This record gives sequence, C-alpha cells and structure tokens, in this order.
Amino acid sequence: MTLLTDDQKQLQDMARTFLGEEGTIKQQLRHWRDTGCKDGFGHGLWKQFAELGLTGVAIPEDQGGLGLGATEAALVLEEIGRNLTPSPFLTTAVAAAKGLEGTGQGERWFPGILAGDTVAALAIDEGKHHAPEQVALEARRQGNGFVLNGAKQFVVHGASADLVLVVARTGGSPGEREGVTLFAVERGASGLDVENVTLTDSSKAARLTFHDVAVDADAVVGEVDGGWTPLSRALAAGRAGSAAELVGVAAGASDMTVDYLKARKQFGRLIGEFQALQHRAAHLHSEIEIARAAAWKAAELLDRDAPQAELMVYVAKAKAARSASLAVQEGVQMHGGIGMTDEHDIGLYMKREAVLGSLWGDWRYHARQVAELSGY
Amino acid sequence: MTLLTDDQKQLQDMARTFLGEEGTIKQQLRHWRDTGCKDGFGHGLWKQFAELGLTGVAIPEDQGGLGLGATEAALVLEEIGRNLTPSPFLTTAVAAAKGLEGTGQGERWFPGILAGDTVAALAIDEGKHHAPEQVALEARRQGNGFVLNGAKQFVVHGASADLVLVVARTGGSPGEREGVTLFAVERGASGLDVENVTLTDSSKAARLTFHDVAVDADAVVGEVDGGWTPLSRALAAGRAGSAAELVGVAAGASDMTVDYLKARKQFGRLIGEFQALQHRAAHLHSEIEIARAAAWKAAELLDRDAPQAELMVYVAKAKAARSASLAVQEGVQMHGGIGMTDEHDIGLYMKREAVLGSLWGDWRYHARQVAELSGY
Amino acid sequence: MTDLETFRAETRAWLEVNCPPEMREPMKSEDDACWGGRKWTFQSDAQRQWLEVMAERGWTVPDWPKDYGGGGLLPAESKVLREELRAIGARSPLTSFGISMLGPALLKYGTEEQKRRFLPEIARGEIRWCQGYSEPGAGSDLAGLQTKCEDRGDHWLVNGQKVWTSYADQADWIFCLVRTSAESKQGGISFLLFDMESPGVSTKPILLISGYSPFCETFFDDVKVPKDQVVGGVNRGWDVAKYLLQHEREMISGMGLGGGGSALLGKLLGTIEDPFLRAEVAAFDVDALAFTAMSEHFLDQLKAGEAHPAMPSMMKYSGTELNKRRHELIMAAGGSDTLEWDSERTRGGKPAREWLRTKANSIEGGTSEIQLGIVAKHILRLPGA
Amino acid sequence: MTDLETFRAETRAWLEVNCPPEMREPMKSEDDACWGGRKWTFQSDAQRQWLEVMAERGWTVPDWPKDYGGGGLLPAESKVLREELRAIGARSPLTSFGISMLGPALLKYGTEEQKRRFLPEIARGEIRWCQGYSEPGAGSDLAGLQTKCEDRGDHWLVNGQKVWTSYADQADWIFCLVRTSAESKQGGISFLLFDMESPGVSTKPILLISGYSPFCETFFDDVKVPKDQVVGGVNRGWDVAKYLLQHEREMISGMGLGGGGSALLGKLLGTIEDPFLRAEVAAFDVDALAFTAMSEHFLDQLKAGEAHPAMPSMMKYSGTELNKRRHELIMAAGGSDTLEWDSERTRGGKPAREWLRTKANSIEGGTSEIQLGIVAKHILRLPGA
Repeated sequence: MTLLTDDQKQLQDMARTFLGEEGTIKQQLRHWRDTGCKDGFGHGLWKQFAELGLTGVAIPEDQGGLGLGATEAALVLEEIGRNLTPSPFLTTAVAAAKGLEGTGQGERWFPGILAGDTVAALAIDEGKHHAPEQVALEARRQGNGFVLNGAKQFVVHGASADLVLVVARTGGSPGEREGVTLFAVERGASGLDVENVTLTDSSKAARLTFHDVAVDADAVVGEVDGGWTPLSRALAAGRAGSAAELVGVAAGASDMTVDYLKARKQFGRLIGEFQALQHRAAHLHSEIEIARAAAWKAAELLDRDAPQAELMVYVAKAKAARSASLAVQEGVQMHGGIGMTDEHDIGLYMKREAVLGSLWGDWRYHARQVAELSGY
Repeated sequence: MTLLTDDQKQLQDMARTFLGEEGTIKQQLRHWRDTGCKDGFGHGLWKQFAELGLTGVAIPEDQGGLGLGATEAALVLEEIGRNLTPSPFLTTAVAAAKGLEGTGQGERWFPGILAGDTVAALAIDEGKHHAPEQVALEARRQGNGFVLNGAKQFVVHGASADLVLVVARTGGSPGEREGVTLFAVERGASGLDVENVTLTDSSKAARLTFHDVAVDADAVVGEVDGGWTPLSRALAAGRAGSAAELVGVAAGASDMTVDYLKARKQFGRLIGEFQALQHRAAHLHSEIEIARAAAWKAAELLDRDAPQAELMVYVAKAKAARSASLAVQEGVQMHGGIGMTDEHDIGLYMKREAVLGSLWGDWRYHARQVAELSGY
Repeated sequence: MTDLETFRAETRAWLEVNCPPEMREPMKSEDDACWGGRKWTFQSDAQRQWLEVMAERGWTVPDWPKDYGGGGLLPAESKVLREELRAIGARSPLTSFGISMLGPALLKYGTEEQKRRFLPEIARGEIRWCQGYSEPGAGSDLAGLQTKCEDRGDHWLVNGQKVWTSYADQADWIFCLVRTSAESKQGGISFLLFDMESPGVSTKPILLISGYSPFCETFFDDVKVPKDQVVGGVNRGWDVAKYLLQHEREMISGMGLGGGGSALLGKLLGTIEDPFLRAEVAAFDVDALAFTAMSEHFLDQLKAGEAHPAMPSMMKYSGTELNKRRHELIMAAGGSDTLEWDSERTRGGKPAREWLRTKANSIEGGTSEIQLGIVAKHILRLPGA
Repeated sequence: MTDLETFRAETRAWLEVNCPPEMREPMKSEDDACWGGRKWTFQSDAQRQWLEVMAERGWTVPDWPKDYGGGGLLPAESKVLREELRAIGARSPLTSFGISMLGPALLKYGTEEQKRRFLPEIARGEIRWCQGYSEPGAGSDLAGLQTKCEDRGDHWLVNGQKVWTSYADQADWIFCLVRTSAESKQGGISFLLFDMESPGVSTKPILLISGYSPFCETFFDDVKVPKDQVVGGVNRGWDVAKYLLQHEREMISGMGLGGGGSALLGKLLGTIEDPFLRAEVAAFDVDALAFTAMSEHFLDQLKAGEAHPAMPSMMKYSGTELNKRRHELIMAAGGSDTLEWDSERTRGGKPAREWLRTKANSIEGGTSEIQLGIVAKHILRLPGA
C-alpha cells in the first residue's frame, strides 16, 4: 500500500462521516460517562457499526464479512480515536475476530458480531503489566472439558462481553508460549466472578475471577496447548489497531490544539504567533505523521502476511503511543488553564491515551519486543 | 556549604583570572593541538598551577598542600572546563592525590606534584566501557614484589605520566571488588608498552600493555587486595571533579552561544529575539545551574565524608554530562554553519564534552550506579 | 558554645517536647496539610496543638518580626530551625497563601497599620487567604485583567470575575488585582484586600480533569470594600503583584517534587521489572536529586539575599516539569492497576488523579513558557524577550 | 501478464546481466558513491561500467523524458525499477546534485535550449554540479544574499562570495543565486549557471570540526557569464531557488538515516551490555523504523503528485535529527574506543568524525528551525509563521 486505494479512501470517508456525526465526544463519550452507563458505550451505535458493515471489516467474505483487513480497520480506528468514540469495535471486530478466524469458532460467533449483537473481550493480563507469556490461569482437564481457575484484569469490555477469549495454561510453565490454550467463555458462566471497573477514560474493563469455571471441549479456540497461534493473531490485530486508534487520538488532540493556537489571544497576539509554540506544534505534527505511516505499514504487512509484520506491529504501537502521549501533553499544556477543566475536551484525549497506550503492552513493552525480536 | 565562603570566592576569582588569562583556548588548547605536542598540554602552565599552590589543592597541609577539598577543586575545574584548558590537574592533583592520601605513598609523590614536576595518571579501564570491578590485569607475587601482566586503555595522560596508578587483580575474580590492588608504577618501567593515543578533543590518553612488569612491594598503594579503598577515593574525587569540569564546559559553551544569539542577525533581527531559541536557551541555562548545584553538593558531601557522598557523586557526574551534552549540541546548532567549522571554538566544546563525559563512566554508567546503590 | 549552637540545642529540646509524634510522620498527601482559617476543622488534636505551640513562638513565620506575629529569628537561626525541623521529619504546622504569598508582599508594600492588622492573623492561621489574579481573558497575560474597581468616595466598588482562584470556597479573605484605571495596562492595576463574606462575592468550584475542584470561579457583584484596604497605592498594584508572584513561584518550586521531597522514586516504586522503565526512573532520579541540591542552594541564596530575582522562575519551571515526569513514571510503573478511576484498590483512583493534577503544575502560577521567557529576558538578557 | 509485470520481468533480467556483483554490495560509507564529472576517477571498473549501462538506458534518471537523457518511464514503471534495484541491493549508479537538485529545476523552469544542453550531460554523469546559495551574511536568511551580478550587455559580470558550497573544489559547473537588482530582496535574485573553470572563480575548502572539508568558500572576481545562462528569467530566480530547495530537502530526507538505511541500529551494534543504552537504542530503532515507513510513504506520495509541498521540510527535519541521534548512540556504544581520533584501530577516527559530521545535517540545506517554521506556516497554517 502506502497510498490508499480508491476503495480504501471511500471507506475512510464513510467512517469519517459516520463517526464525525454519530460518534462525537458529546453524543457518545460524555453522554455515557455522565449518565453512568455500566457498559461505557452505546449499543445503538454498535448496531449502526453493524448496519454499515463495519463490524465485519475483518471477517472473511464467505462468512458474511467484508473480507477486508488491518488497513481498513486502521482507517476506521483512526476516526474512532479522533472522536474518542467508545465502542467495542477494537476488541470485538478487530482483535477477537482475528483470533477466531480459521479456528472453526467463526460459525458460532461471527453472526452475532456481524449483527452488532455480540460484544467480545480478551482476557490476557494477570498482573498490572502486559505479559502474555506469563499466563498462569489454570485450565485443568475434566471429563470432556476443562475447569478454569485463576484471575484476569484489564479485560476491556469484560463486563459487557457476550464472549470472553480467555488465555489459559493447559501445559508448560508461566513464561512459555507452549502450553497456552485460548478458550471462548460465554457470558454468565458459572463460577465466573466479574468486577466491572471504570478506567481513567471512563471506559470499562473487568477483573475476572475464575472459580472452577467449567467449559466444554468445544470452547477451545484453535488447538489445545496451541493457543499462542490464535492469541498472536488477535494481539497483532489488536495492537496494530490500537496503534491506529492512538494516531487518531493524537491527531484529534493536535488538531484541537492547533485550532486553539489560532483562536486564543494573549499579550495582544494569537498565541499561535509565538515561535516557541509554532516549533513545538510542527514537531508534534511530524511525529504524528510518522506514527501514522508506521501504523499503516504495520497494517499493510499484516494484510500481506509478511514476515516483517511482527516487528512492524511492535514499532507501530510503540511509536503511536509515544506520539499520542506527546500530543496530549502538548495539547493540555498549550490550552493552559482551560485544558485542565473537565468541561474542555482536550483532557479527555489525555485520559484515553493513558488507557489505550497501555492496552496490550505500553510503548516500553513494544520497544523491548523490537530489541528481543532483533536479538539485541 | 551550598553558598561559597569568602575564602572559596577568593580561590574562585584567582582561578578564573589565572585560567582566563593563561589557560585560554588560543594559547593552550589550539596551540598544543596545532603544534602536535605529544603531551597535549603545556608543562609551563602546569608549573604555574604549582606556583599558585593549585597542584596542592587536595593535598593535606602537613604534607605541604593547601589542605582544601573537593569543593575548591571543583571551583578550579569549572574554570578549566570553561577555558578548555588542557592540563593534568584533574588526574594528578585531584584523582591521584586523593588515591595516594593516607596510604604512605604521599611522601614519595606529593613533593613532585606540589612542584608541578610530576604528572600522574590512572590506569583502570580494560575495555571500551568503564567497569572498574571487571579489572583482570594480573599482579602475581614474585619474590618481594609483583609481576604485572595485562592491558589498560583510556589512560588519560598515560604517556606523559611520571606515575601511573594501576588497578590490578591480586585475588578474586573480575566482577569482584575484593582482590583488587592499586600499584604505583613509575615512568619507563621495564616491560611496559605505551601507545600514546590522541583523543577527539586533542587530549592524549594511552593504551598500556604490561609484559611481566616487575614492581617492588612498596609500589602497593594501600593494602594488597584492598585497593578498592584508595581506588574509590580516587574515583570519587575524579568523578566529582569531572562533573565540575563538565559544568564549566557547559557554561562556556552556553555563554558563547548566548553571546552569539545577541550578535548574529538573520531576517533583519538578532536571532536571540526568536522565541523558540530563547526558550531553548533558558531551558539550557536551568539545566546547567542545576548541574552546578549537584556538582557542588557532591563536593560538599565528599569534603564532609558524608555517607550520601557516593550517591551524590553519581548524580553529579550523570547530571553534568547530560547538561554539558545538551549545551554543546544546542551550542553548535544555534551557531549554524560557523559552528561546524574548525575555526570556531564552539566545536571544541563538543569534542571535550565527549571525552570528559565518558571518563570514569558516562552518564548511563552513573545513572545505573544510582539505581544499583539504591537497590532498584 | 556559640550562640547559634546554644540556639540549636534549645530548639532541639523544645521540639522534642512540643512536636507531637503524629506530626513527625510524613504527610501521605496534600490532604494532610493544615490550612487554618475561620472554616478550618482540625484533623486531629495533634494538628491543632502543633499549630498553636508553633504560632505561640512565632515559628509559623520564623523570620518575620515579632511585632507582626513572627519569630524574629536571624537568617542563621532560621536555617537552624529548618534543619532541626527536617531532622525530626516535622510537618509544616501551617500551609498558607498568607504566609507564602501575601505576607512577604505586605511586609514590603503594606502600611504599618496594614501589617499590624493582617500579619499576626496570618501567623496564627486564623485567616485563610486566596488569590484573585487570573481572569477568563487574562491568563498568562495577567496585566490584561478587567475586574473593575471604582472609587465611590467612602468605599471601592468591585465588579468582575476571577478564575483559577485556589480554594476560594474555603478562604476567608482574598488578595485581588483590580483595575482602577483604564488608561494604562499595568499602571491601572491596584492590589486590594477584602473579606470573602462581603455581600456580592460568590464562588463556583471548577471541576478539573482529575475530578477534583481545587480552583473556583469567583464573581464580584457590586462588592463594597473599605478604602484602606489597597496595598502599595492606587494604580500601583502591578509592582506588588509581581513581587508576590516571585514568592508564589518560590513556594511552588519549593514544592517542586510534590510529596516526594528528596526520596528516590526508584526506591518508592520497589522492584521495577521493565529494564527500560528502570532506566527512565534512574535518569529521573538523577535529575530529581540534582534538583533537590539546586533547591537547597537556591533557598540558601534566597535567605542570604543573593538570589537573582528571576531565579524563582527557573525553579518553578524545572520543579514542575520534573513533577509531571515523576507522575508519568508512577503511572507507567503502576500499569493497568493505576488506570482504575474509582476503585477502592486505588483509593478512588488516587494515582491517576494525582497524575492528572500535576499537569496543572506547569500552568498555574505562570506557565512554563512564561517562566522560560522570564529567564531568557532577565537572566540571559536576550533581546526582545 | 500485464505490461507492468512484463516490465518487471524484463527489468529483473536486464539487471541480473548488467549490474556488476561489486555494485550489489552495500556501500561502506559515502566515499563509495559515484559522483561523476570531468575530474572524476572511477574507483573500479565495476563502478564505471554500472554508470555507463544505466546512463545508456536513461536509468540514472528514469522518469526524465528520453529527449533529455532520461528513461521516460511512467511513475508505476519507475517504482518497479526502484523495487527491483532495492531487491538486489544495487548501489546508485550516480550521486549527483545535477540529478537531485538542478535537474528538476531545469525541467520546470529551463528553456528548451537549456534543457537539451544541460540535462543529458547530467544524466550521463559528465558534468558535476555544485550549489552556490549561502553567503557569509545570508545563512538561514537566504534571500539576503549579496553576490553582485551586473548586466554588461553581452555578458553578466559576477562578483562576490559564497560559502558552504559542497564539493566546489571538485565540481565542474555551479548553479548560483546572484543579485541582479537591489530594489527588492527576493525579487532581485537571479538563478545563474556557469563553468567553475571560468576565469575569476576560486575555491577554498573549509576545515570542519570533523576534520573533513566537504564544503568550500567560493569567490567570484569579475567572472564573465554568457547571457543565456540565466534560468527562469532575470530577477525571477527566487522561485527557482525555492523549488530546488524542496528537491534538496527531499534528497536529504531520503538520505535521512545516512548509510544506515532501514537496518536496525541495535543489530548493527551487536551485544549492548548497558541496559540503559539498550533501552535508548530500542527507542531509537522504533523511531527509525517508523521514519523508514514514512519515507516510503512520502516517496510514493511524491511520485503520485500527492505530497504536500512542505512535506520535504518535515522529512528533512525528522530525518536529520534522527541521524544525529543515531550517531550519538553509536558513540555511546563504542565507548572510549570511538574517542580515538586518528588511530588505525578507528580507521582514522571514523566513528567520531562521522558523528561530528552529522551535526551539520540539521544546519545544511536549511536548519531544523527553518524547516519547523515552514511546517508551522505551510502545513499547520499558524499565523505569522
């Protein structure tokens, strides 16, 4: 890629219009936050995603989806990021959909996702830092199925989810990729304790506790002990997607800030005339452009199933998180006092960046993977 | 301290006048560089240091010195840094003098140092990075003395030195502080191979190779296997001193740059009127002030033999190196093209910073010590 | 023994007896501070007792003259007192804008009558002050303020609005910049004191991104103020304002590292598994310890009258930027735990809320950009700054 | 097979036969580049052969028209050629300011006669050009230039001085900004071409802090230039100059990572013992790989005519700042070894000299400050930028 095709441009326009009209901060984020919604997003909007076909962006055509890829998902996610639109798009239509792909679980779950009825979540982390190899949640064979015991945290949309993809250990030891198995656990499973947690950005994540949660053998996604494969696919899609969403967060914050620089007067001049701010804004702009190029490149490589995709996904998430962090910090600082108020939207970008930047590994995690994958 | 006493202010004035008149870039650094001097500094100036008593700044009064301390050495070194004055002051009158103090070697070596006749060097590193615990150079007992075998590098003034303090291993293994012994090796020792190396800043350092170099038992500085004690003293003094010299390098580069901002016109304005440069210059100034405070604090704690001295020396060297690195980079950039020419002095500051910033551990080494000493 | 040694010994003995043990425990957060004032509820007997005994000796403001409720200490004695307080880890008996901001301005610009009237109340923590500086249209450009103050013969009549008034809803009195003349921007400003209970004063807390509301919007609607409550002369308030700002910045830079003081962040965080984060924390600790050395040096310079008048700007800039970095690292170390916004586990989202709160550090009391401009102009003397 | 697939297959086959194996090895340094020109000595037969066969096909400048010595390729073909060259790791057959800077300007602003005269020589690498832009008093403020160019009826008479003329001492011709009118700053500039062997032209290399002298001072003392060697019209050279600067920045941003290309610095450095340095290198590699993605995207935009005209400034800024950081890290990883200035061990101080050389990256071709200003003005459209 590196340049969008006409089809991709059309999809981008559509997403931009849809989210710019229906997914705004006022209508969605603030509305659900201020009404104390337990899901943190609106099911009506999720239905609209479905009507536009977007819930099926990554689902194969022969299973009813659009059969598009990470690139198209990235275009949608950038607009989601720009509008801070709360939705289960990233976890459900991007990460979980890729995790389920080709595992035989698609038939069971894709129709609900396509219809905008099903919300999916990934349950990976067991400690405060992302470390998927360290999975310790135990899945013990029992009869024809498994019994799960352990705990998960930072399960985004975990309390609203109809489907939770749970990473468990059926063999090996924490730290190993072998012996990991991915389970599709349904809402309301007996013995599953769900604590709905509000995060800094008003989104919801769950802490899950598994007390002898019994699942059938057909809850296994992919192979027993071979869960690393679908998990990696889900994580690659999710991380590349979160990179794209972070680019949107960064661009949204930056645009808002540049607009403010052109409107706010101090000392009889527009503050955008002050050279120190100009240079910082120009630097920020460069960083965001570069982050977007990295996110697109990662998506392109994923779509081509290229061997460099893994490396570039790490790069994209790290770069996007750093650029977005710079964008929100510069954004709040350049807004001055008003930027500190809850009333102004710029602070919402800062909060979102904190959560999204940490999801599935913060920038340090991803930079470390770059070093490790490259053998230094 | 934290505020200078009247005596210290006098010493500072004296050093400032002396080095500002006799130690200038033109008269010293450029002169010795452009004439290809093998020592890289002038013995005449070193004699003048002696005449002013400065060679004895750290030597006890009862052994003929001024009996002052790290603070006074720091004041002199800042002026040395500001003028980029090449001299063996740091290695000889500060680091080596502190290493020799109280070991019984003072009687042998202090008179020469006081007179400005003796130049001393420290031979510690054996690889490209500073790692004193890793010393492997072997000192084997033989008869009444020892035989040394191994190699050293980055021995500043090593080829001009009358006295080289060599860190050797008499016991234990590389990585251990026990089993290290410090030897006073004299110029021209048989079996000692000296390669005089010119560094980036035109100063000289040696690579030393020891082939069965025999020394007497009385060449031991301090105790056999207990060399870590005098070595630590020498290194603490040397690192605190190099921090102070780096502050001088930073301040010299910054002053030169601020002057340039007030003189150079572009687009019909003094470039110092451009706000982006103003803010960067102000930030730089703050960093240098903070680095100076850290260097002074480290010196004060050393002089009081306070337990926090070790930590603060690490902090001071790390902070000074970072600030000086910022100063020279901003200095060259703000000078534009002229800053890239050999004819202009600002580039000489950049070269000096590179060498001094690495000497006895770069900023990363020192930050790592902060973490390790603090147990995280 | 020298006089100073005697003083040290006596001070130490006195503190040993009079500083309650609870007041020697480190403050857990800003909430543990004692602000005093008419509306204040002491959080413990120890807090009340510590304020009373210190105020009794004038040691809430040790270097103010005794006549105005201070301790009348010499700079060297004052330093000894600070050292001894630090040695036992004593909390500050009183946190107050009256002490750190208004007091110094009154000492320099107040009339004798004003000093005798207001300073002792400040020293005893009886009146809590707030600061009426910023206005919606005048943030960094403070002198652009528009709050109108008319001379009505026997009183001033004040109308207008302030914003970012810290704790205005808890304060008893306000020191306030008002416009007494439209003819000159800086030369039409006066520095006015009045009671927040005066009719026509109202406040409205501002909800911040942290979820806290330490600031208010403050409205003045035909507020009558007695004529003798102008400090420094009519239309000459800008000098008072600037002088006070310096002290504000000193105070903020003194707080630079928030509750952290000189403690190593790396120690506070415990084991740091991520080697990349560990590197960043160590680099931070280098900067923070170096800044602590600078703060000590600056304080000594200040007390010795040797500090450059623009130094508070440098300190305020460096200290607040460091504090922001500190909290970025705390969040990174806390991972997803610290992202929880109102769970019990995070004591109601404390880490995230404190992190967001620090973002205001480089805005309130003059932005980092303003401080850098002051350093460029007054210390580096760059042209046109 | 589509036409493009056919073209790819043919190109691949042709390259397989015609690109000498030596020319497929990575360049060890800038010294391995082929600059061409009258004074050029080929470093190997392979270098000469590679230039000849590529020039023969017009593929030193694949997208220039065939009439002017180019390959006449369509953008899509041109991209295929680039991809195939990259696939075999082929070196550039010719590095030339004629190709990267003057050529595009001539294609846009030159007369038909000028294009036919100068472009084929450039394409074949027969004439090496240098750029006469900066002057001692006019660095970032390029339009402030003073080199005087008088109309003497049948020729121009040029007097003045240029500085920072890259490789002027090795160049055959110069494209030069001169002042043909004092009445307007930008509107008095003309873009002139002339032979460096013209009487009155002299050059003096400038010794840099790296110890190298890639730049010269260039002096013009009554240099006579034929009248038909002005490009773009008398007093209308500023447009040509700006257009060319964009291309210069494209070229520089393309070189962004110097010899490093997209190789991971961490891999290049081998084992990094210091965990703190390793963290920095990984953070750098993230930025460098992301920038490589940006470069590819930018190049595609450029070739598709979709690039914002100020994008080269952004690329130049980011690429050169990255390259400086890269060499800071190389020096850190090399420790005291890399500080040796002229030992055999360091091949004459190569690491340190290259490190120092990079410091000019953010100055030459327009400083980073200038580039940021351009981005602020033309992309962000900030007021008064």
